[in-house]
Amino acid sequence: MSTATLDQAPAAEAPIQSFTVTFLIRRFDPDVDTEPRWQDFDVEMYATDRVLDALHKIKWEQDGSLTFRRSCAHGICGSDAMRINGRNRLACKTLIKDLDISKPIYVEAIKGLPLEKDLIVDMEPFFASFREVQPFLVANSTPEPGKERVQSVANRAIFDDTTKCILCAACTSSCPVFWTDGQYFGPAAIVNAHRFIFDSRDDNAQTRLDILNDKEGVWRCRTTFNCTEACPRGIEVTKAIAEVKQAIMRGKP
Amino acid sequence: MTAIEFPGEPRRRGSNLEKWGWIYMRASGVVLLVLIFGHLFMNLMVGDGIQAIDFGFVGGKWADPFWQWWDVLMLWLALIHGANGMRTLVNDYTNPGTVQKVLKGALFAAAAVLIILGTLVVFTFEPCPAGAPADLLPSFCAA
Amino acid sequence: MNTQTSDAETTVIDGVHYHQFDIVIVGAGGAGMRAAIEAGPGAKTAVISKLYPTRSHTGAAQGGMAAALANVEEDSWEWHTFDTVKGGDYLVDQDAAEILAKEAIDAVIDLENMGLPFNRTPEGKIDQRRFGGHTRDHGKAPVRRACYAADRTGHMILQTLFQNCVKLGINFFNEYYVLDLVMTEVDGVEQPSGVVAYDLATGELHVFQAKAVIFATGGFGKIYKTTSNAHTLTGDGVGIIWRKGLPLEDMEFFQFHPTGLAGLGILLTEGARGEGAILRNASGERFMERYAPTIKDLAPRDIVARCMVQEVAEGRGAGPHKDYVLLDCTHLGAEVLETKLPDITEFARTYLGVDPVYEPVPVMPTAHYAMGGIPTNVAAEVLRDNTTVVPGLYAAGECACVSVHGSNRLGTNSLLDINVFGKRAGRNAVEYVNSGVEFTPLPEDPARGIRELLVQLRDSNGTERIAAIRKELQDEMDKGAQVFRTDESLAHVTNVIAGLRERYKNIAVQDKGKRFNTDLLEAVELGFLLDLAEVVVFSARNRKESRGGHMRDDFPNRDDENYMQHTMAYLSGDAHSADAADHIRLDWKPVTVTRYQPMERKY
Amino acid sequence: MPETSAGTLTTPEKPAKQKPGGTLYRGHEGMWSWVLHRITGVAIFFFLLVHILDTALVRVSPEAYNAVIGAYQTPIMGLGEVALVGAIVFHAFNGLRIILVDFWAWATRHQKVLFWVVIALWVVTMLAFTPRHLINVFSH
Ligand SMILES: Cc1cc2nc3c(=O)[nH]c(=O)nc-3n(C[C@H](O)[C@H](O)[C@H](O)COP(=O)(O)OP(=O)(O)OC[C@H]3O[C@@H](n4cnc5c(N)ncnc54)[C@H](O)[C@@H]3O)c2cc1C
Ligand code: HEM
Ligand code: SF4
Ligand code: F3S
Ligand code: FES
Repeated sequence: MSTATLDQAPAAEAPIQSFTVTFLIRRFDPDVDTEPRWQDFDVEMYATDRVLDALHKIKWEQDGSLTFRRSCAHGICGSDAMRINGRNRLACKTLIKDLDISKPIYVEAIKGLPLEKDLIVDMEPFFASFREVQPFLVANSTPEPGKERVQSVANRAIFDDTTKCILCAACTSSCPVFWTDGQYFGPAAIVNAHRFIFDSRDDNAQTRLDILNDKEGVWRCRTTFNCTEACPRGIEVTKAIAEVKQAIMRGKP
Repeated sequence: MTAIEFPGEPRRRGSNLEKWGWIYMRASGVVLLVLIFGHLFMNLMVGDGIQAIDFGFVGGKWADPFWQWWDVLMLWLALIHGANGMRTLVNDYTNPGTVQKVLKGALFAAAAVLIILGTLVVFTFEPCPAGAPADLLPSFCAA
Repeated sequence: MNTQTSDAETTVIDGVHYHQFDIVIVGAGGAGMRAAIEAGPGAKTAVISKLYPTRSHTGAAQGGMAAALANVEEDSWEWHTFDTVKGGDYLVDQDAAEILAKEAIDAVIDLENMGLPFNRTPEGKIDQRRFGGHTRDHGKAPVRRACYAADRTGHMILQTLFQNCVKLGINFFNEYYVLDLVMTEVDGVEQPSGVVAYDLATGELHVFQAKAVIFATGGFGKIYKTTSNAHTLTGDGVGIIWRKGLPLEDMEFFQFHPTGLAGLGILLTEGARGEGAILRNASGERFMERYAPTIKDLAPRDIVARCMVQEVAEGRGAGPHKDYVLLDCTHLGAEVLETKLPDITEFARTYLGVDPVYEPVPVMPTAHYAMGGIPTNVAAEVLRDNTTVVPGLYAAGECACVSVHGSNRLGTNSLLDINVFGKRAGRNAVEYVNSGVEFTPLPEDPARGIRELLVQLRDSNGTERIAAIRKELQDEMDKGAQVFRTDESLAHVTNVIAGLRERYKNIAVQDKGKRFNTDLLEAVELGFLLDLAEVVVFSARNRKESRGGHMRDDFPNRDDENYMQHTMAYLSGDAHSADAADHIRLDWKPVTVTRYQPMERKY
Repeated sequence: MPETSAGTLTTPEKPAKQKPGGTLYRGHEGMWSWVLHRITGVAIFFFLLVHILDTALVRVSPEAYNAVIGAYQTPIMGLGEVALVGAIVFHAFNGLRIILVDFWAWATRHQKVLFWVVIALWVVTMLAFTPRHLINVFSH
């Protein structure tokens, strides 16, 4: 079916019907509250709206003090990871039609990072772990001036999956091991180490493997797969972690 | 500044045996699977199962070095495996400090004492202790 | 603590934090970080960004970055220059376009050497794909010039630049909103002495004293409703420059990207058409054959967008309301879609429930890119008029207007622009601060204006909702100043904006807190949006011709005699007066022509 | 995970009670298998401690040992033994699943399937063990 005709047009055919959806949002204002509290909002929504639209509607029409991060609104910038109905997701990639709206929709901040306000957490510990794995190319060879380093299609494919990371922290803050004490490097840092460990142009894999052979490194992963399931970019996080573990055992990528 | 505090503190670093612990859990796990299933099968499934277990049954088994080694191996592997697993839990749920040290110490002590005790029991076991009623002893003691 | 910095010498006076850096870069998108990589090693540099660097909208760019590497077929930077000039409908400054095309090659190689994982050819070289308006030998046929990494090129660029900033230990001040540029007069010349920033986490003000300031704050697509731009692209940087009385160039030229998801505006890269996807109307006709027989669906964006709107206007639109056309990728096959266009395939599935492997995707033009902005020369120095530079002030990226894009940017030329001119801005700033210049003294209490503005906004208890004003602005801009404009529609929008600016004075900010007060910042951002929309519409009304992204129904032809020049808009008089004519003054700036004389633009 | 479910599509009721500490994370097979693995591991460990001590009584005297073992043969303990074996069998099979997941990319991708395989094997094993064991326990 390569030629499109009028009646093949999909999307817009659905009857446009709106629903009242109840959102329960875990609020926290450090200036006033000692403990987070739940607050409910009723919002008129369409099936194709996203949870981010709902948050915007609340902020823009009901309560301007509701605070959350967001930017791109289509799952590419990693600003709005939050716990929606008990699972980490991006608010801008979660459609109302995929949720059960006969019940209230629970929205709360991601877990395991310091809560700052409403849905905002302090991301600094997360980025600190990221920085610690040396997430940048270190190459000893110098390419011909004005020329790219050569890399075969197959070598490029090895680390393709982990280049997709948008550092949203959905994975790390879904990890039960990370929740326990926040010491674990966390899946996102390992994913970004993986991205370079398996890049054929890089010469610093050993250092990164040593870093991740830490007490708080890959060995703390208990393969609970929450990270893989939470990743909005569909990265096979647990698989990447397994590959790093094996590289450490082999002593090379 | 943050009202809900970060559970952690600056990351501790240094050389460690985590890799070996991890490998050990898997290697011992596979062996334990065989040993424990064999153990359970022999003790609970064959014959009258648990009802058949008594001093005589144990004595009968340990008369055979095969079962002696079987059980000793199981003892070592399982205790170390279990204690190491428990250490993981202690690491997860307690913060570095006295409590954590005490718990780990207790785990180590318990495992060490029981390993020594168990090994001694298996190898110094006397299947036909003098003066015991013959009906409690393995059948071969009658001789 | 939201910063990654080693800045210890901070003093606090009256609750305002003072920092000192040689170079302050405002914005951590592609342009800002490319500049930082250049500046960091040579001078004490700080990057201030209202978002975490990796949240910047450069990460949303999909299709590719142009450079005549000739890795897969014959190509040359001259052809690239020509395409850029012609694509921009001859409003391009040709000296700048030449630099862009020449330095493109190094820009791509730099990125590869920094670690960017480009797609590869079977020989292991950087692979290249076709893109709209890029042709071989001056328009003979489409050429494969766009270097790409699947449909995540911008993501990879943003990540790679961020990674290298981490490597270099660049000082970042994240979630700091720059709200003002501080200018001081030295020997009769106004020059930057620093910037004032608002720390979102604490609500405190920070003054960064600097010898050189680089603006890299991105675009302002949020003046429109249907846009591929992020919620945060509110044009703060351009707005700050405007309020300082410095000119803005070519603001009437806004690019509408042909293939936004219908109704949503989320972008489907032109790379899809580069890989062979086809636009069809309701009857399945490949209508671009009629409008651009040589390169069809790969005509430049202004042309394709216009044709799409025309198809719909003439009743050939698809869907129940006949209000969109279809992007047909079904013949590309699942393999190509999954490997070369995975993200957009997912966007269509997630947001429209349409699987591009089996069904054509509903698309309509979406506000995409600001060709205009802060005028700079090829050294990325900001201009205060047609020729005079502001010493120590630089701009690069989408917020700047060099102008390499003229009246219509070619796809893949912006990722190139941010790298080439980001690098130039950084390098030139280092040279400048190391040439013996001293810190320009800060005025007494440089944060005063901003403090007052914030207090006034925070305490405002008016009756107008921020969101309502913004929505009306965006709706009206979509109606009156989009792909097609007329004097009538623009006059109407002008009036609407005047009314909205009046209402803006009576807004309510509900969040009265200090920490993470995004409500307050949305109010500030709306102020910038209103200012910029006004300049866009005002400039558009004044250009009585059709050229590139600016299509006037009432003046359908290009008029080189009168309008082969850049618009320069100045804030003059009371910025708060209702009538735009009272406070906007327009002037012209000649276009630099080197090799290519204007010709009719046919594809 | 809303505890209090609400009424109809259009008028959801407000839940009366809300979780102050945040909702329970709704992980999938991977997370729950880990929870179970952990709980069973701890349970087995503590049993093992006791079990070694009681077995050590063979060094004290046959009477002492038989007295303790007698306790294991009561119906109540018999049920406890079913639970213990259930825990061991789950831990063992899931342990194998974890090892496969660690070392074999196919298993990493199909860990959910493998979890249900573990459950199936567990059911089969328990079906083979439980009746026979309970007959032994109760027939004496
Ligand atoms: C969906 C999409 C797809 C695109 N695809 C392509 C493509 O394939 N090829 C191509 O060449 N171009 C493409 N473009 C265009 C190109 O991506 C952008 O023009 C370019 O990335 C802009 O980069 P920038 O660095 O100027 O701005 P941005 O990346 O937008 O960065 C702006 C930065 O400024 C900061 N900032 C803004 N205001 C303030 C303030 N007040 N205080 C402090 N910091 C501030 C922000 O935090 C951010 O870090 C695309 C654009 C879009 C929207
Ligand atoms: C029967 C064969 C067994 C197998 C195949 C097995 C396998 C495993 C494996 C692979 C792990 C590591 C899990 C991980 O890293 O995520 C583990 C953990 C553990 N095992 Fe076993 N095991 C077995 C028997 C036992 C026994 C007998 C005990 C008790 C003494 C025990 C106690 C534990 C504990 C406490 C843990 C730690 C759990 C955790 O960290 O969550 N296991 N087991
Ligand atoms: S791995 Fe996935 S979930 Fe984790 S930070 Fe990256 S994109 Fe987010
Ligand atoms: S959630 Fe955590 S335990 Fe491992 S598999 Fe993922 S890192
Ligand atoms: S807003 Fe960018 S990922 Fe959701």
